[in-house]
Amino acid sequence: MKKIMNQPSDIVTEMVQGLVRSYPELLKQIPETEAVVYNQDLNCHPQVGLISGGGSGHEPAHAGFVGDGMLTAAVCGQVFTSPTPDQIYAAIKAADAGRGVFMIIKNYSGDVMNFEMAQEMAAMDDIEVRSIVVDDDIAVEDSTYTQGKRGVAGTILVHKILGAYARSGAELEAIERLAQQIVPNIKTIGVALSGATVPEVGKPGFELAPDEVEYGVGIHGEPGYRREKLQSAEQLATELVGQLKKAHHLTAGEHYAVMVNGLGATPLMEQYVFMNNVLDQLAAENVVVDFTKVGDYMTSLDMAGVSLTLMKLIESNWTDKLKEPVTTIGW
Amino acid sequence: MKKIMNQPSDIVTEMVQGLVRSYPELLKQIPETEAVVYNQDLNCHPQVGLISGGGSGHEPAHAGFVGDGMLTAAVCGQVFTSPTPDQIYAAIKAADAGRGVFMIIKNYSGDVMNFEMAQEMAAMDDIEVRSIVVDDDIAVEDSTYTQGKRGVAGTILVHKILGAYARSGAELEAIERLAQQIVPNIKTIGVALSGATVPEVGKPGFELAPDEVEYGVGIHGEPGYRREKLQSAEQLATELVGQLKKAHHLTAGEHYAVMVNGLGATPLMEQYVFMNNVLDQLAAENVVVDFTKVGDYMTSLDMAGVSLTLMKLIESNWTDKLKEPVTTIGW
Amino acid sequence: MLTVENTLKWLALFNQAIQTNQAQLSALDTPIGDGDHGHNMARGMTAVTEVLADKAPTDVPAILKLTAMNLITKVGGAAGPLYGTAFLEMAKKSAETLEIAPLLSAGLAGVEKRGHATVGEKTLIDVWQPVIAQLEQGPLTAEAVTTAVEATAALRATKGRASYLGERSIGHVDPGAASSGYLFTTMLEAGINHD
Amino acid sequence: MLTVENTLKWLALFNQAIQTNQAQLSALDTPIGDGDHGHNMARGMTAVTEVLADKAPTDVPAILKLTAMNLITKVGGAAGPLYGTAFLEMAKKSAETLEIAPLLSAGLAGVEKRGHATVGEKTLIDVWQPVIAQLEQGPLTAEAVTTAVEATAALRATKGRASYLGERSIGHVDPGAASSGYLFTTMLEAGINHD
Ligand SMILES: Nc1ncnc2c1ncn2[C@@H]1O[C@H](COP(=O)(O)OP(=O)(O)O)[C@@H](O)[C@H]1O
Ligand SMILES: Nc1ncnc2c1ncn2[C@@H]1O[C@H](COP(=O)(O)OP(=O)(O)O)[C@@H](O)[C@H]1O
Ligand SMILES: [Mg+2]
Ligand SMILES: [Mg+2]
Ligand SMILES: [Mg+2]
Ligand SMILES: [Mg+2]
Repeated sequence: MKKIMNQPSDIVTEMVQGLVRSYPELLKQIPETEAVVYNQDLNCHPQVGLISGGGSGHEPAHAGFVGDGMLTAAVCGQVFTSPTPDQIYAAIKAADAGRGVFMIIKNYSGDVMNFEMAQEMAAMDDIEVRSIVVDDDIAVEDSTYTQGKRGVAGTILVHKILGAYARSGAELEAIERLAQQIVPNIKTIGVALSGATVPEVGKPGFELAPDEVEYGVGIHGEPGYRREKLQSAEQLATELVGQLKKAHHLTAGEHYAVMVNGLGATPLMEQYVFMNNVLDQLAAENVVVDFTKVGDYMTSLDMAGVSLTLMKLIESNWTDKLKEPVTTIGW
Repeated sequence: MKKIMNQPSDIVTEMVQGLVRSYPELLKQIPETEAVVYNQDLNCHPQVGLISGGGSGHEPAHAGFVGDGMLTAAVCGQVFTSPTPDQIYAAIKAADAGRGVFMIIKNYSGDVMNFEMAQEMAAMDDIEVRSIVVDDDIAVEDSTYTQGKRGVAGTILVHKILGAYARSGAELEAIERLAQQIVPNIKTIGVALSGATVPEVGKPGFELAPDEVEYGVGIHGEPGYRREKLQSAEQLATELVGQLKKAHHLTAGEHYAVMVNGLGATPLMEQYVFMNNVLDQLAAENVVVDFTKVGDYMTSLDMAGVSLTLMKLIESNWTDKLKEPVTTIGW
Repeated sequence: MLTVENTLKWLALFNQAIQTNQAQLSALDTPIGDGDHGHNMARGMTAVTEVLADKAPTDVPAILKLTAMNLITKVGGAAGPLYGTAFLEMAKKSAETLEIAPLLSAGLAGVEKRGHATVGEKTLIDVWQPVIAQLEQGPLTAEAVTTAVEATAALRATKGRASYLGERSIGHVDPGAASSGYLFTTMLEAGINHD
Repeated sequence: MLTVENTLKWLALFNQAIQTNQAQLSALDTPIGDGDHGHNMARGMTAVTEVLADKAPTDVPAILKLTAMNLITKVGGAAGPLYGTAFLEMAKKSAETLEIAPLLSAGLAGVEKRGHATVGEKTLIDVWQPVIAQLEQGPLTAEAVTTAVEATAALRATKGRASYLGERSIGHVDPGAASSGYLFTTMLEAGINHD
């Protein structure tokens, strides 16, 4: 394992310190937690507080999306481990400006349970808390017995759209309704070229042969649905676009937002090349692409690979909200 | 070599296409080139055109810094190869709004010669062109026979400050004078954890043992000044801050901007941890840090590692200009 | 029957077992999860051990509550809320009874409610449930615990991160089942059993 | 003395040599530079070869100018401006004379001006200069070319990317010197020599 770090067990603490010290105008650490909150007087323009979080190792998610027009606070758990309820509770309190708090949770049972416990704690303080569970990863379709699909890079689009609505004054109920409308329209699928190494573990969560890729790997290295030889960017795009087409029942004339997300160790050059192939294939389907974004948003430590998110834009408002300028580190 | 690409020889062409298709509101490709220009009517608010460029493989540099408040145009050469004069000339013409064009060149003999030839071509069109050669990399101090030091991540700070001045209406001469003032105050040094693989070459430019780092490696994999065992982030910071302290004759009370730049394959988590150590050491020197930035700005394909840039802020104006909001992909 | 002494002994032995088997528990979590279960439990039990030494609680409900709070605030992941809720429900129940079977039964009910899971979904429930069933009828044996742990290998995961592997989880012991295995074998070592 | 025939033959042979030795030239550029010299030259000479076939120029200045323009616009890096300028200056000079020594001499002057370099700095100049000196006095031999190329190994790089290696460049042949070696050996193969 070759990482720039000190003690592996201190990595999250030091990361959060480095982050808030680098962006003091944007972020402040909530005392005695590894959660950060927008460093502004939130009571000046009180809005519904938006919080998110999860295990660390997905930077810039989620702390990098705290700021004007996106999240109010974010909670950084241990690497790939959901944060604890006390930390989430602290973020809820810090984000509350009297208009309630909305939690954006990625669908992992740990996250769901810890955020739920924090919500129970907040209820005792009479802070109204609602939430949405994002489950955009179509990679692994489970039977009806499962808790469903994973939450991955599409979560960032949820931050963006809800953030824009919250900034413009939307009430907690309206944000909840909107969240329920947008999440089913966001679908993501990824391909990994290498595994990620958790600092405390010291070796990659899985290994791929030098010429092998795995489709559908989760952002914590959870197994995907198929391994095969690495082919061209065009063929990777064919596979991922093909899966998303099916999942969206994609039809000519529909409007989409497209996000290519680097998983951590894949250079932007490759991401742009991949996006070029994706846009070719979407053009061939005669869908209208209204919004595009390429870069590292929801990473998986040092994993190489990309994910592709297609969001069906049913309301033209959603496009406007995606395009609104924000002040954050990572958007 | 495991890369998301199609034909290695097409990678720059496809990258530029993917880029402009992803950000049509910001960028447009200059016909028949691999150069991009800010996609606005430049004659609406005519300003001095700022252009930069160089070999590709350093994304988001330089095309990612084209936009309001930074560059007007950028030229993308082949991977690690300076672009040709005709392409640079096309960028000069596209960036000119009648007030002249200023070129920000990284100090590599190929870049210097190609930009110079482009300037000669532009002179025949009566476009006034001035330039600065950025040589911020203190890693390899050569004898007086050399052409000096390399230009690396500090170039981005030059884009930012000159971009802010150009936007606010500064004349070509003023920008040239300012460039000459700021560049000597910008110093950078890096450490690599792995080599970069040029797509057409197919194997890393250099190899390091699994526990080895090399200090002072160039952004094209040029040899650095020392190899040793990877130690802690704190010790890496001690080495790099130590070298920069010497080069700056750093003194208590001075003001600095600090940029930690990922070289391509190093996750943000590690960059924040490293920045935390850097800020500790600068605090111990009693210097004032007015501006901080962490992320991938001047990468070297899939190289792992970071560079550290310290800019001595002699004028408080420079800090303001660094902090001014811009609309670009990469800042 | 829980006493201050045997409860503290139990938690001390459980801590030892977790620390000793930390790497193995994370290794079990690697093929079917995200490889952190051992680290998560170790972080939590280190905190529990410290706080019990520090606060020196003098009654069983206090011990269980401190344990619960520290598991909840230190473990994270899925295991934190689940073990935390289990101990919290046991703490509440211990105001009524100190008999082990009803206590564990209250804990299990909390786990099921928190995780919306039930028997057969390849989770720690698949150890808690047979252990409690046996304790309700008579003494529990270490063999029975081990059997329950190993029986999870045959199950298909449908809950938690492991569920994302589906069919491919079959053949691997569930990490949460394994850590619960240590919970119950150390309980026996501490002399706690059917009363 | 350059003619349309021998100039075209020269450039065709040079192209072949570059394509054949592309990997070797990039390999020479790896320890002391950025590993692209072979690719750069190959891209340029492919374009030159195509345009010469396409445009079929009928006089030496036109051939040299087309070559120059395509090297300038296709090679990039340091080699593009240097080889491009060399051929551009040769094209200009070819209006006056078609003798090889003064043509190459004009090319070298262009290289020196463009790159601000001189003999002894471990660049292609260290091949051009002795080659021209010999041609001015009498026939050039392939051995003399090879000797000049190999002599660059002993030099310390101070110009171009290679310069950043300083002392460590000693012992490696300069890639630009090596490609210039092919330029002059193919010139001899094309029958161009001291007149
Ligand atoms: N919904 C659930 N109900 C009951 N137990 C669960 C549930 N989800 C996960 N588990 C248990 O938690 C264990 C995983 O814990 P851990 O690895 O610490 O958390 P995470 O899955 O968040 O990484 C699983 O092996 C399983 O026994
Ligand atoms: N300033 C210079 N003057 C003369 N020759 C130079 C100069 N800089 C570089 N060279 C030559 O160019 C060669 C490198 O060319 P190439 O690798 O194609 O470009 P780059 O160095 O930009 O990657 C060197 O081997 C050297 O012979
Ligand atoms: Mg986990
Ligand atoms: Mg080069
Ligand atoms: Mg786990
Ligand atoms: Mg080179």
